Amino acid sequence: MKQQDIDDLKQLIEFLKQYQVAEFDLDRGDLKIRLKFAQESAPSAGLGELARLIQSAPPAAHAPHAGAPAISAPSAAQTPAEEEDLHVVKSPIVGTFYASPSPGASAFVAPGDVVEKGQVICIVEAMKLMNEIESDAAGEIVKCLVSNGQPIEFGQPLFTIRTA
Amino acid sequence: MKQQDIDDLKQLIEFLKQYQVAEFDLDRGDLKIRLKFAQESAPSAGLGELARLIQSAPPAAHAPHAGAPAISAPSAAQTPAEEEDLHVVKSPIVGTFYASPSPGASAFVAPGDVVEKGQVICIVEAMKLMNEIESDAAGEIVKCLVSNGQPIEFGQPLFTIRTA
Amino acid sequence: MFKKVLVANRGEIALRVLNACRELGVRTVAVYSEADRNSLHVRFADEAICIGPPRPTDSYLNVPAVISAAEIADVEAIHPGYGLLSENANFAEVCRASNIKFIGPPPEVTRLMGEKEKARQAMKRAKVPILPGSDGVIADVNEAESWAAKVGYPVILKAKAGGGGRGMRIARSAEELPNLFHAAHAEAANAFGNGELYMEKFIENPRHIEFQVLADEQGHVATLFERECSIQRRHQKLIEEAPSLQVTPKMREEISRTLCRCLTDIGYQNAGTVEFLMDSTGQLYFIEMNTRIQVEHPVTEAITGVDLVKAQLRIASGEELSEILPPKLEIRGHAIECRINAEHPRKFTPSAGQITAFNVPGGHGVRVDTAQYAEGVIPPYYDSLIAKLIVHGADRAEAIACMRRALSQFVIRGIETSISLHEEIFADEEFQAGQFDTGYMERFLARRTEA
Amino acid sequence: MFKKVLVANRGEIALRVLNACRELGVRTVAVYSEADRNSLHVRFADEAICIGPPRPTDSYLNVPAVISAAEIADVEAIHPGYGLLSENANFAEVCRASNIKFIGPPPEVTRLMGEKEKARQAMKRAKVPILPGSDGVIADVNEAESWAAKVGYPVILKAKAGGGGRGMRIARSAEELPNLFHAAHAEAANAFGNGELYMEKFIENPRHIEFQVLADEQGHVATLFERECSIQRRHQKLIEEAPSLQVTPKMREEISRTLCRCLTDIGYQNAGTVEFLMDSTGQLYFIEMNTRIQVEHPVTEAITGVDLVKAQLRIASGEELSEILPPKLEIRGHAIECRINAEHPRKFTPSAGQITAFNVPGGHGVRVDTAQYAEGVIPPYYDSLIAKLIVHGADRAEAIACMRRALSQFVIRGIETSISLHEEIFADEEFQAGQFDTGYMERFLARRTEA
Repeated sequence: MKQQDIDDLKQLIEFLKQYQVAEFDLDRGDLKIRLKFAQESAPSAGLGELARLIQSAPPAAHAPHAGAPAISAPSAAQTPAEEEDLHVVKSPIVGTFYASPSPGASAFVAPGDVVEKGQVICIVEAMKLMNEIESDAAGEIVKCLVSNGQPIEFGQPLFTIRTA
Repeated sequence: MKQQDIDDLKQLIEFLKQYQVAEFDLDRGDLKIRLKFAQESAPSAGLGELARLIQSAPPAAHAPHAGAPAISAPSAAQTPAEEEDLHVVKSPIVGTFYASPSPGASAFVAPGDVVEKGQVICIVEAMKLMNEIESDAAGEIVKCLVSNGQPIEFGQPLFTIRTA
Repeated sequence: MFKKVLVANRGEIALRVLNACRELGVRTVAVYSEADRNSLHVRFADEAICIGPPRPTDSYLNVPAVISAAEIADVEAIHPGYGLLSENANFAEVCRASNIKFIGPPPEVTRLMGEKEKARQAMKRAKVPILPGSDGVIADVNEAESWAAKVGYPVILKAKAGGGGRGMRIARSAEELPNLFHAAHAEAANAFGNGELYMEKFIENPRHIEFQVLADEQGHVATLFERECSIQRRHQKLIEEAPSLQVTPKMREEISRTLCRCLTDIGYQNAGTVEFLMDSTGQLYFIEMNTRIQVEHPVTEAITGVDLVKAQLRIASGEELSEILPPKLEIRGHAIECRINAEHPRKFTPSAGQITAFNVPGGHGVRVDTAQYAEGVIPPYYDSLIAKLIVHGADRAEAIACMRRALSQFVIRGIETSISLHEEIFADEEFQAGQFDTGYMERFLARRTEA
Repeated sequence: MFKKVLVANRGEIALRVLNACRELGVRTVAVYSEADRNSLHVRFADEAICIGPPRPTDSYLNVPAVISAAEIADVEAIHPGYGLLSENANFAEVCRASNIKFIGPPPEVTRLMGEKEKARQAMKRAKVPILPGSDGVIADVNEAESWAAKVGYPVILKAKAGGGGRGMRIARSAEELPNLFHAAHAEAANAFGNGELYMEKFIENPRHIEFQVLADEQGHVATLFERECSIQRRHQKLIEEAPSLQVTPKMREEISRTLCRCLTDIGYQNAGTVEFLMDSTGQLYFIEMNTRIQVEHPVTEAITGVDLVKAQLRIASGEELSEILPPKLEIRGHAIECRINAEHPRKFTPSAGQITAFNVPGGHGVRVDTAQYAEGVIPPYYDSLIAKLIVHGADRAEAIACMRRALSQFVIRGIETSISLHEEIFADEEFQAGQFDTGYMERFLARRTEA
């Protein structure tokens, strides 16, 4: 990309911004542009604030009591590491997360490990049952997002995987 | 992208903006454009509907009982004939409108009459007192907006006057 | 009292239970499906745990998910609300096995009351008047004829395995009984793979009367008088009131005494409702018992001043009724509840979507139970009840006047609601005069269609 | 009953009165200033008439405008609410001259009670305990000294023409009296052009106790027990409750009997409130009578079940108390009211503006009186009260628990409100224990500043 192109592009974007364009696609065969501005949170009017208050204050955030399990209320938007376009393995059930098959044993997987789709990557205990959780994608484990023995919700992100 | 293209694009966007276009798609084979403007405050979504309901249903509108005086709830926006840029004389008090100084007498003014600022143009009776209402502008009476004996509110439009 | 309770429900009843916990100083844990993430029961709980996707079977009815949530949040007890898991004896058993107190009767009692014929027999033994009928299944037409002669026409044949009107026939005379018996048998066999029938006396347009009971875990039972819920459409209650104009003080006292004796014998615990039909002569017949808090409990709260959900929590934590109830229970005034549903007021089709304006009526005599708010969303997965509007007046006339005023100020936009239907009913002279039975709504809707 | 009534007020009390009319089948006429065009009292009235620009003197206090509106709408009666024209005897006289029933006492009684010294003497004659003090104006220092000796120190000197603390001095001993007398005299003369002073016994941090009365136009008077309103900031009540923990059944009965006799003699009519101070020994002293409905009337409604505004309308239309009140008035439970003001919870500066989110608490025991709604606007012209949150429990502890729950669910965004201040007060142990007097708020705020 030439400097000129970049400058032109900058100019275009500034212009789009100025005119409050939210999304812009251009396809001219040799040139494709797709652009979406970030939503400016809480627009001027402040309408619907209750709904947003609720969204922005997930229950756990206003109930951080000592002794209570630190249950987070994850939402799609909060899913970590999406900017890297990583795959996120989410918990299919509510329960307690265990990284290894038994106390003292080594973890099923660790960052850097390459896993197959269907490979057991952790255990979620629910009602005294040890449920083996399988990876729903193949790739490299980037990060484990929860810690051993932590209570987890339905849909809570457990691992990020670089699929490639 | 040539400067000319950018300028054309800008012109297009300005035009779309001016005409309050929200979304725009163009597909001409070699050129595809897709564009979506950011929602401006108080969007269509129907927020704040209660407030609008109230505004759009002035009390008199939902209480048209027989025998009740047809009291309208005028608002600035509803003031009649503003499109002609006429001056509106509004009632400075609550009471009963009389077009003439006494029953049977002729009206103070009629459409077509030219009035001076300060000239008595009607009477509003309040608490048995006959209050002479003076025109607050000079010009030609275009229309009398209320009828003889009609109860009127504070601020209710009485006459339109073509000034100039 | 418990330190921490999980509320295994959603919507207005979840918030109702949370409020009671809150006022008793109990920490609360809400569970929610992905569709309810922004619900007030989630917002107003101390902790909240997502237990599954929107479909009830995957979340609110998912026993392992609810129990797991209770375990990881380390609660002492679970309040099931109404509907969902509230009358699921298996769930109560799993709670017991998991060392979690289920706030309701023991599973054995729930199971007994869930089996209609057993419940009838238990009530019959205690001299609670039950609907006359066959003792269980009828072998053949001859037996049907002799039962019908004993019970008296009209009678209704019902499928033992049945529900939803299939395998059901009303016989008004001995002549038509044999054909109807065969038809019902065939239909039941076809629908349920089981053609067995039983018979009950059929009551034309009965009134629906129910008694609220509370029982502690030390063997004491009290009734908190009756409610009348005759304004129903397709067996869905729309309007409930307390007391019933039809129940005399003498009847009230007699039924109450009998119920207390019976429920003590059964070993009933916590809150429950005993449902009766009333025929046109004012005779009451037991039909079934609901072993949970009811949707319409607030009308009883209004006339007695007793917080029934707090009472449930206190009973479950071991308190005795004598500590919970005032020394002398009395009826004060008259209370009526309207169920505000998210449905079309004429077509009765459910109306999910986003609320765009929400103004709740207030003032003297008005109570609103709702988990909705301006810009809340009604998901399509659950029942259509979105608010309960309850009024309390010195007498029924005052309560009706108050309800009409409150309905006119209840503004909900963005979705269809039953508010205007309620306004029409409350403007109806028959309703105002208390001249109704469970056939009222059918007649009312027919009249409205004509008009 | 009247066919049509005009409500000469705005905000929550206008809506409160409209509701009562509505429930009695009375047509309603609202009046409003240009600032209140979108108010709920306008929306929910049968008719509404704009009577002037925003400033109260030009609209709600503009007698000719209100009377004209009543005449063109052809109403039979005017309900003045509280504040504004409610205790304006001239307005009541103009109503009478215009053949419009003023819903309140006759102007003569309002005028009598408006003149403090006359009211004191009327009460004194009827053996209502009044605050000891000089019989009217004090001539000089010598007379002041002899009054003070009689009344007992501490005493308070007040300007006859005064108000707002000017010309006011508290003397705690005979030594300091002469200097304070001269200072107060000079200050009053300077401020009001009239240096005349009178003296009252000064009570350190009294409790504020008031009795609700109803009187019909046939000469019957009833009291509906007391309210305690000691939680005040700068003489503005913040929290009111009923009954008072400090009033024994015996005191209640004695004061009630005395008040009934006194008000019968005076010829009192309609609703009224007799205000007392209570010293630390539990002795009550009459201070003044308010000849209108009070802001805090709902707590009395909660514990008695009597709708006081309906009672006002029924009395004014000629009904007797025996038709209006239940045969036996009883106190049931405990009720508390919080005034939710549009003001900063720490700085107490008024906060006008647009509401952006509004969630009203509901459920068992909760009543909200408000004319606000999501996206409503608080204009800067009027008082800051935007909602009253009233709870009713079996006892004071239950009421407090319910209030704390309800406050936590009362969401108002876009403006500042006193909700968080109330939450802090209800969390305070002294408040919870009922250990307070009119000095409570000052101490509470000082403690808070330290913390």
